Amino acid sequence: MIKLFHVYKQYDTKLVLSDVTLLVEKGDICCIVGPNGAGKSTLLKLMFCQKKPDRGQILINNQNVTHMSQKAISAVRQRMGFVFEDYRLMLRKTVLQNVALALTIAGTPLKQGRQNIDRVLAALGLEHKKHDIASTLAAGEQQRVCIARAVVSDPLVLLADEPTGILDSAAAIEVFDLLRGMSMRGTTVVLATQNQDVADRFPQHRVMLNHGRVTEQ
Amino acid sequence: MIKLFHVYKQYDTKLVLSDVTLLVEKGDICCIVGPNGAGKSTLLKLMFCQKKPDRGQILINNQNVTHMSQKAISAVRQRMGFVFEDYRLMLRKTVLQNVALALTIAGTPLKQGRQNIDRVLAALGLEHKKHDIASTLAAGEQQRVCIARAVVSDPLVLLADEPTGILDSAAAIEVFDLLRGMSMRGTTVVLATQNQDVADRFPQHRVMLNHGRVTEQ
Amino acid sequence: MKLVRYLVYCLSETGANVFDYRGLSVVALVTSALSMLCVGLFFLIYVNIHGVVQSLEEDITMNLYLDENLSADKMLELERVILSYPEVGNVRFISSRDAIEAYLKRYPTEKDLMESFGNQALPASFVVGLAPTHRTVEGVGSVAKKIEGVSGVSEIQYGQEWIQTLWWSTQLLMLIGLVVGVTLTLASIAIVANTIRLTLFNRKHDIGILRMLGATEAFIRGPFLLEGVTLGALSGGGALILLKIIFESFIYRVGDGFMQGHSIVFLPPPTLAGVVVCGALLGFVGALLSLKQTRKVWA
Amino acid sequence: MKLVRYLVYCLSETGANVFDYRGLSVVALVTSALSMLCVGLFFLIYVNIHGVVQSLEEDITMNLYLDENLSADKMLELERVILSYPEVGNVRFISSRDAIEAYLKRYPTEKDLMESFGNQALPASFVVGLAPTHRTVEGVGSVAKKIEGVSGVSEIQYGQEWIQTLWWSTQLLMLIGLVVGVTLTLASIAIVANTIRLTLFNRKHDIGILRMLGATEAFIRGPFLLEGVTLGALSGGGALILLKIIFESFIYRVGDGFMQGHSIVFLPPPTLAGVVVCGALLGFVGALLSLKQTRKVWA
Ligand SMILES: Nc1ncnc2c1ncn2[C@@H]1O[C@H](COP(=O)(O)OP(=O)(O)OP(=O)(O)O)[C@@H](O)[C@H]1O
Ligand SMILES: Nc1ncnc2c1ncn2[C@@H]1O[C@H](COP(=O)(O)OP(=O)(O)OP(=O)(O)O)[C@@H](O)[C@H]1O
Ligand SMILES: [Mg+2]
Ligand SMILES: [Mg+2]
Repeated sequence: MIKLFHVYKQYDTKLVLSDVTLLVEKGDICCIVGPNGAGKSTLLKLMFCQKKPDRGQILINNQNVTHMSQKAISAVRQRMGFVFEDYRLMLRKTVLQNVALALTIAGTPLKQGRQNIDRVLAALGLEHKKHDIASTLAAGEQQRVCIARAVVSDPLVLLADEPTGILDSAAAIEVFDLLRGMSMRGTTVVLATQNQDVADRFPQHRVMLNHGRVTEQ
Repeated sequence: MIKLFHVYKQYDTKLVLSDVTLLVEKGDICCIVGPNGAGKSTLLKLMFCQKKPDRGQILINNQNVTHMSQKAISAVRQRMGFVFEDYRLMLRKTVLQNVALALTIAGTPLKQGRQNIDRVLAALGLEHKKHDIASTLAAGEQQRVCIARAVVSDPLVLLADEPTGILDSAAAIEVFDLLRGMSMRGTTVVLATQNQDVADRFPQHRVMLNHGRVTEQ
Repeated sequence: MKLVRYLVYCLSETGANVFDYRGLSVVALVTSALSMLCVGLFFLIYVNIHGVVQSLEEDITMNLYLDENLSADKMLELERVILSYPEVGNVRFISSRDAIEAYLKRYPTEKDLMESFGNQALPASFVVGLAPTHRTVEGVGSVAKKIEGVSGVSEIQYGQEWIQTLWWSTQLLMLIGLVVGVTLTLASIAIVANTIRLTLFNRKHDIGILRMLGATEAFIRGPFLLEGVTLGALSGGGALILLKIIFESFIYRVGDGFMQGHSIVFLPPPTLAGVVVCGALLGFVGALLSLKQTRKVWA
Repeated sequence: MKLVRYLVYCLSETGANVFDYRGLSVVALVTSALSMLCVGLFFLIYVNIHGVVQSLEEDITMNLYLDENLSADKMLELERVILSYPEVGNVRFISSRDAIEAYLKRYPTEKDLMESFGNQALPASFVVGLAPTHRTVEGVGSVAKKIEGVSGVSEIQYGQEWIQTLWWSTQLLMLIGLVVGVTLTLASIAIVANTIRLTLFNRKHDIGILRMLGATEAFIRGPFLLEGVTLGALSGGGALILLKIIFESFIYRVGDGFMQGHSIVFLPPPTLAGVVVCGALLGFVGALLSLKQTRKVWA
């Protein structure tokens, strides 16, 4: 469950987010829509404790993450999944190693972990790429591995920033199905996109962001 | 003008491109469409002399680039523009520095260079970001800077791999207009995308790629 | 269970780091092994010279030449006084006649000369052996100072000159050893730190991902610390092997002449283990130093 | 015009590299300046001792003691023979009587002894001065060998011992200097190379972009070479400043005793410039070494 209260974020003189208040219930899928530069990624980074808000409070699963030690942030992140534009794959490692790393860090038991990996890779059509080195994958395949890594540890919260921008329609549908399945199992999902078609697929909870302001909820 | 004759590319046992023959006339816009992993990026990398084909010949502006020295490749690249998934911006530099670098390397005279920069940044809606550090830009803005850098030196050939995947519709239209303008001025454009909507905008010359084979031309 | 998995992760990461930058790793290994070799060489020389010095120190005795015409009573009393010092182990009396006899045994041709001087040609003396705890260069000096004031003693001889030389030589050796040791130890640390920093810079992107996945600082640093420890320990081991080779083929033959019958020894086994452990420790410190910046740069 | 733009690019890139990794750059500067300082110190000592040796060499003369009872004719002929050697500059005759007078002037108490030996107490001799080109330790040795065989000469004296000592000392000094110099020069190169390699690793991504934009190898390498040259030259300059400080505050005072009135000099100006140029060259080589891998890794 994610709550934002009157959150502001500013760089130098530029106000990137202004007075954002948002509530995403557990198991909800929240779709943040807005053009380039609207502040979607910044918003997701605040939820991920990667940046600190200048004003306002952020609660993740009833924990106030606004002022947290690095160590506590690590613990929070272990229960979250992310698909961001930067922080992509470790290119020297195989798909399996990349995905398994999330489980190692989250401390998921090995047996359950193996099952999860197989299930997730199958759902994203990556079984046959399991032992390929990440750098040899096509861009869309890499993106799917990122998604696999984010969901494999059954996180409480999933943050996905433009997860389907470079995926073909078949792959995008697989991803959407995966996200819906996760939300059904209780994961809180926040999705950011500039694409109206994508947003239209998640009509339950849609947030329009423009110039750092929530214009419609 | 770009010509490919019976080009094959293989990694280990995996055939990524097989028997691709293609002709793109000067000033033409060729749109390569195919799902993830079809081999679009590989095809563009071959044209950019970043990879060598296993069989077949590639001609760029009547130069056979199949077996070229590193130095000759550099010279060819100075007359080409590229928008690739990797090789993005120098994140420590400003937008202006990133774009101007292409001109410095291509050896474009300073005066003409400055005009080009202003024109291109304006066309892509980036004037006000001119002196921002690249790492502080939103993802879509970074992508547009990549496009600006690719077109600023008025290249003979422009290779764009999924240039609008993360751009909002307004920005995408700006980019398409820019590409059309360039082709009108004689630049040969090759565009790769998985998105049918994008492909539909360039119906003149469309190449369907699937599992490394050209299925429709 | 979790720990085992983490250890496996550390090992595989370290392996990958060392393998990916094997050229760099080999250069680091060789250079820091060479610096450690220099330290080891110095240590070896020190250990051996120290052994000789110790055995020489055990032979240190002091000759107290007595005033001429000292009465037997006085001599006995003097002997008692000297024996009462805790630094003194034993005292042997050599009468004037004994001294002359010993002298003539050595230089038989000077019989006439000796006879012309009569019985008092050489003074009587005490040969003072030191207590085991005071058989050092400093010990003999302090005892000599105490006895100097005692009446009846005309002169004290204990080879001041060579003892002083010995003393200064060992001091100098220790000083040089210390300076060389500290310098090259720092060099080793710097070499390892630099190597780790290079792999670290190359893993910048990966470290960012780790942090986003919720890895703690300790988790992230583990493989790099392990790499430092491994490099350090291997350097230490390499240095020892080189040292042994040099010892067998070179020092062992050359040194025997200098050592006055005292046999040359290699470093004792605990020291060998100590060198490897120290190497590991140096590597650890080097890695820590280079890791100081991770938090700052990729927070 | 294009070149100017490229130079501006190189300068700004180098500035950015040095600034972004200023900690690293400072460490590299200090350590390689210190190594160069050691080399410079050695060079300074060498230059000064060489000066003393040269002035001592200029005083080298050779005494040829003649056979007793050599006739005046023979002596004249001998003088002519000796003067004909190209190595010989001048010859002065000292008769037996002159020699005795000189001796008595120095040791007046030995007059009786001298007189008991008569006029032939000391042999007549030639004092041979060497030609300017042969006033060296080697020169005097070779002349001595030539004259040895000439009949009428009974003995040659030219202070073999101290000349040999001098010779070996300078040779030893040169050898040590060479070893120290080569080692520390290599160390400086390694330090600079490592620093550049670090910035290089950090610019991996940027280098990839440059190559895609059609930049040639030379274009890409320029800033890194400039960085190497700058670091090297600054290290050289720093070493010189340190050297001057040490010279003024330390050597200049201490050394005077040893130098037998010969005044101590600092390195001559051309050498100073040479050190900076050499530093730049070392940096260049270091940069080249670290750049060797660019092509391989990021083709
Ligand atoms: N570190 C920063 N310093 C200064 N400005 C920043 C920084 N990060 C982001 N910005 C600015 O904040 C604005 C919003 O950025 P953000 O990345 O959140 O946009 P976005 O909605 O994700 O856009 P996109 O769809 O292109 O990814 C942009 O204009 C960007 O220039
Ligand atoms: N260096 C490589 N080694 C092995 N396989 C590779 C390598 N590069 C690409 N491939 C394989 O070639 C296939 C095509 O890759 P390519 O990047 O050309 O696809 P694409 O059409 O660009 O896909 P996308 O739309 O996802 O970018 C992929 O299956 C990929 O795994
Ligand atoms: Mg974004
Ligand atoms: Mg692609």
